[in-house]
Amino acid sequence: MSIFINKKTKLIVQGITGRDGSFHAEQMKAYGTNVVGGVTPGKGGSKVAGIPVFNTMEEAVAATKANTSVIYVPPAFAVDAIYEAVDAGIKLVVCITEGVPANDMMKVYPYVKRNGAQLIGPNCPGLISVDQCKVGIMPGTIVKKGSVGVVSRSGTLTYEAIWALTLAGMGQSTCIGIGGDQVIGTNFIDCLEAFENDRATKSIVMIGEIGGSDEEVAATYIKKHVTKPVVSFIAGQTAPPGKRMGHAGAIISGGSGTAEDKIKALNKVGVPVAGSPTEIPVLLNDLIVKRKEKASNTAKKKIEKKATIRKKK
Amino acid sequence: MSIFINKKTKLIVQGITGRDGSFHAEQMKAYGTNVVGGVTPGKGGSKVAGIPVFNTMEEAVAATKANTSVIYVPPAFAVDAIYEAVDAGIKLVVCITEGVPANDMMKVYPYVKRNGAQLIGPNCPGLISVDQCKVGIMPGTIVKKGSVGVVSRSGTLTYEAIWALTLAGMGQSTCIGIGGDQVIGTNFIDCLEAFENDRATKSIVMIGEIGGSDEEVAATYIKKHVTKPVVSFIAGQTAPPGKRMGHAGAIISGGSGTAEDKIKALNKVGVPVAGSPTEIPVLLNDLIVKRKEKASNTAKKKIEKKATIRKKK
Amino acid sequence: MKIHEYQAKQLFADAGIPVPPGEVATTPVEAYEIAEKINRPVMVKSQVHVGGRGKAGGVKYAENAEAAKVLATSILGMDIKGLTVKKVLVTTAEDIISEAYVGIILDRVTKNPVFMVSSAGGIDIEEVAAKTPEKIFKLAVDPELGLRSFQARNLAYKLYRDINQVRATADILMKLYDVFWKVDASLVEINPLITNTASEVVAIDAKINIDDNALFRQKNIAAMRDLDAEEPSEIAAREGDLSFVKLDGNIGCMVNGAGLAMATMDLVKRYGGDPANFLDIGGSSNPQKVITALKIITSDPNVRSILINIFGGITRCDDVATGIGAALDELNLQIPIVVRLTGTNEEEAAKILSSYKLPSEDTLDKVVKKAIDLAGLGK
Amino acid sequence: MKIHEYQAKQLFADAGIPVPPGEVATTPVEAYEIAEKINRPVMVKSQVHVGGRGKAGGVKYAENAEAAKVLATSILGMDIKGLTVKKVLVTTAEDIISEAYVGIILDRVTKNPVFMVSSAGGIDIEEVAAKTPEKIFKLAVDPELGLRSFQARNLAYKLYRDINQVRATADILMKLYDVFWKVDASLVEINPLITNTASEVVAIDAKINIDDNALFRQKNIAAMRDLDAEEPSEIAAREGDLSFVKLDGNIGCMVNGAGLAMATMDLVKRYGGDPANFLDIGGSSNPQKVITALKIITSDPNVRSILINIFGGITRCDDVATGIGAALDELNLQIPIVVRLTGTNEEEAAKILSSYKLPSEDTLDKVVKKAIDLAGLGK
Repeated sequence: MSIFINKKTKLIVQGITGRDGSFHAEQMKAYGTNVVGGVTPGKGGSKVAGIPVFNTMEEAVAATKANTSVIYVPPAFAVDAIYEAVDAGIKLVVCITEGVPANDMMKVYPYVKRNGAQLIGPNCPGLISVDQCKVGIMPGTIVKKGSVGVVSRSGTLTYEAIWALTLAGMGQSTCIGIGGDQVIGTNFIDCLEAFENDRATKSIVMIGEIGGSDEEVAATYIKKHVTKPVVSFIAGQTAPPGKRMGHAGAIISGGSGTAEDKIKALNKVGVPVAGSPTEIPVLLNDLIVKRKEKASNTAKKKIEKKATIRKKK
Repeated sequence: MSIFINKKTKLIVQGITGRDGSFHAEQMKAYGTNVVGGVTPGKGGSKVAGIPVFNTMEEAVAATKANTSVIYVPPAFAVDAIYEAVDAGIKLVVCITEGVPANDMMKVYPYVKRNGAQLIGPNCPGLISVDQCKVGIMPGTIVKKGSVGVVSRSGTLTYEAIWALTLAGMGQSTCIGIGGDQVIGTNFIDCLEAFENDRATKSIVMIGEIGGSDEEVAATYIKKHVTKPVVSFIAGQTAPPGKRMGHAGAIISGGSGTAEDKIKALNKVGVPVAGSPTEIPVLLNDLIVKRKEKASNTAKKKIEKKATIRKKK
Repeated sequence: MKIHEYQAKQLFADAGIPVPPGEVATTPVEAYEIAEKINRPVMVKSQVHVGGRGKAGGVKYAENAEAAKVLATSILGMDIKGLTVKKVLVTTAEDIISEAYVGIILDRVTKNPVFMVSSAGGIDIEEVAAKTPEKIFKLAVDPELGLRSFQARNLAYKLYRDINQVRATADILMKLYDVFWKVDASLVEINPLITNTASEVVAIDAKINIDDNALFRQKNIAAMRDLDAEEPSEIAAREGDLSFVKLDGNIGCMVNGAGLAMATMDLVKRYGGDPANFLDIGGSSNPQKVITALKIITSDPNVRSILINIFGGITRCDDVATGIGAALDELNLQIPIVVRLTGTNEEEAAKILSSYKLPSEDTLDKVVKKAIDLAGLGK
Repeated sequence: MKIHEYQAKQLFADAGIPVPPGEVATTPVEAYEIAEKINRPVMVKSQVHVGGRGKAGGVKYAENAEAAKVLATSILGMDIKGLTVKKVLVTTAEDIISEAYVGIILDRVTKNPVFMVSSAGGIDIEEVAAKTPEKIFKLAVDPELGLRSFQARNLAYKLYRDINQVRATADILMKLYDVFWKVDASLVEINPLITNTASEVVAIDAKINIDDNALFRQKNIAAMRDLDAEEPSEIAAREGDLSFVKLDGNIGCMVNGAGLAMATMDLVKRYGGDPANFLDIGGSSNPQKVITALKIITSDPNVRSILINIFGGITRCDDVATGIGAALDELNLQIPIVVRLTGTNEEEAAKILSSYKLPSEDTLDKVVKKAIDLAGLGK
């Protein structure tokens, strides 16, 4: 079990003949992903790492029955690639491309939704369902099969967190990077919901950063809908207001979007926030142990209660 | 009973302070329509024929709980008026305005649909549910309460047909003009379906003209879904190809949209087509009588069959 | 409204769609000069609002300027399907490798702009549709979303496999779609879109029909109207805000409403007459319009009787009657008139017209028959 | 990217939004000349990328050209929140009757452009939002549909009742929305939008922020960048395709990935240091970028140690190591460096760097602590 991608994923790589596209197509294939095709207009009929290349998504999907695509095309063409994928019937589109104009994303988002598709990214590292399928650019070497679901707005910071978990012996179900842009297709809530419903996921790590209010919204959601233990980390406590910290979305503007606000909101709903990525597995383990104790205490109390009732009888 | 409008209709007149708007607001009110308000930006707070005027549809609908609007604004502003009505929550919008660009209509149509509203027109005379409600510009004097549903792409030709029915003693349930433009909100099929489902309507008159394929499509629909007697009239048998006969939609182009084709299609599905408007009541009466005879014959045969069976017993 | 090929090509060129260089000429000397300037073999193409110009001999190849002049001499003044050629487009002759068709029509059924592309270009698309429909690819564009680059590319791949030609064609399709909206077209068409020996993709013909309803905001396009190419009576009618189409018959018709006007014409034919025109005076009852309408009708020497059929609703019969009276006073008409004025204020109308002693009838069928009688065509 | 008021006003004027006439001056004499040309009382407005210019004394009223010159002398060179004023806008002073706020922001939650309008203009909108939120009206625009005229009119009615002012404002809102899309803005703002004694509606201030991601297709806007208003180190970083923000601390940071870079800075602070910068070298492992990055970091005299933290994924540690080596060879750095190169090709990286004998650590926490030690800040 896992979320969004698994052994049934049939992947098309959009922009497969480019520098990044060809490299990662091969990497994904090596990881075990079922990469059924690639698309680059004008390169139809050729092959990349043994993967057939098509001119259009229409042709590619017709020939391969793919259900997922990953986009490595330059920012000026990435949005059109999303439209093309959705139009061709793809239900999960993962856009790795960095530097996509936010206004274009505003326009394409309702189109994706209207057509019952899901978009992850843009400007994201993609996702891995451990030992099943990898879509994107995350290094397959740092993950380890297990039950922690990891969701993050960041790339390498996510690797750091995953690596810390792996070193601590805490394997992962699915690790997903949702991207650092202002307008993204899949947000924390979508992932939290999926992890909550995924039987293979027993606990969740959520890695946020400054900018926007996604972490605050996620905190409210966790309080209402998430029963599994959640631990968080928020990057950007030292970031000055009004300055974009690399990611288009990582900016404190008008006094909102600060790390302090986010940490406060998360703590309030019982989500511990780590001070360093290495603390994540520690906090998560503590939380799991605490929950278990609580559960077993509740169970004990129930038994005792029953015993008491019996005695009374 | 009736279709689309009735005693529960609460109407707002968009463009109520204009020449046509004010005249017809009064006419509609005189007919008995519940005209609850009018809209003209800048004229909010005034009255026309005792009807309160608002600056915006938002205000008008909030104040009056209207469910229907009729548009008399000039062509350059008519489409915006449709957007405004639908945005304000109006569920039936009747656009009388003539000369609305077709490309604007293409854009607004999906908006109307998406918001669960219905548009009649543009470039249409509106509709009358006899003795209940009149929306638009049809003369209230020529209709007579009865059971014939009338639907037409034309204006005065419709009056001619209604008048012929009235003179022949055949009253009407609802008379509706759907408009003569290329892109219209409500087509024959929508009206045929509504008439078929309307208990007050016992028979239907459908008045078409050259251009497009709405009559052919309607014929197919009638064959499948309409049980009530239908009689038709098609204008434009003498129209030359390539020339727009007044209505933007009344044009034979590329050999399609001819009256001959339409008449053939209708005759094929058992819809008699009158040679003159005055023939309409005659043909309709014949058809009704024929249907009755057939029905009574069928009934007789059933009785005879039963009798035979009894005898055999 | 139709515009000429050379005008459509100008709009294409403005939008960045590649068209061969060329100019329009109204005299053989001008044609010579343009061909000389181009300094390559040219096509001399008649500019008339009708299809099938090539078959009718209105499009010819000229090796040089002298030949262009000779051809222009024969084509200018030529009659093509009833229209006189008054202008020719003199344009570079392309070496054609392949011919495709691309067009966008306003589709009434889907209520979308629909692309049609076919690798069977150069011939009438309706012929292709009839004989080899599998050669036409269609794409309905969501008018709210617009045409996306990938859609244009997908369409282009239906025509070509070479990526450069695909890119060039996709670019042309995007621009064609922009033109469709920019000029409020109901049809834009390139037939044929060719590839030449240099592997370029070029629009060597161009057709654009404009939605008349949008002309109020398309001043530049409205100014392209070629009055030379139209019936003077239709021009006069448009100026008088009347909806008018000239026909070949002899019963002049004046009606309120387009549908009723057509129905009236149909009845004229049915009862043995032949309508001289379609004329809808519209919903207003301005007496001046009635005068203008009668002037236009009587300017046609074929007209032998005039049928006035008014079903008063918004139109007030008394207003129309006033207009008729004024026209009779002013025009000294020799042609017999029969009127039917029914509906709003019909009594007042009858009173106004009583002094003129015009024949009048009270039903549509009767008034039509009477008009035929008056024209001396009665059985 | 931020642009100045005078640049935003030019974009507004190009779109047809009424702004008072004015020009930008870099010297008091220029200010004098502009004011003289305007020949009416003027405002002299400092052009710096920061809010609250008025409160800081950077916006002044001048009765005449002479006064404008005097004011320009005092404002030019003034320091506003750490920024030096190098330009002033000299513009007609309007007689203000009322002040409103109108703006469009890219809303991350609804993923729509959202209009905000308020009749409480002239002050910071965040202040209005905090104190009197009921005075702000919001409208999320469907980005596929665009802003419809009626929506603009409805918004305008939230500000004015006079139909002429409503129409003028609706027109401004439509144009503002066009500007938002045309320049790929993430924010456009008029604060205040005023009415003057002639009952006209005029934009007397203008603010536009542009989406950096769209600058590749906004050449005209990109050219508006005021290099004078930026840190030289940030300019150099941008030219080197690095994501860099200068800070006030003393530990130079070089990291791959924005999130990890922030997390590294946070840890520096947590363990008692103070980051001198945010620097993300991105996903590529071009050694040249590493050299540029180290040059930029070491150009800051406050930097006392350099922390290099690389988590190799796409980024290959050996490439980064090569870059570090080249930089050490080339730059003759006196500042201590500590590296952590983990992930892809970390062994090869270690080999490359072995001859340089750089301190190195294998975890994030350790490398941060070491950097603080090296800076002499360790406990």
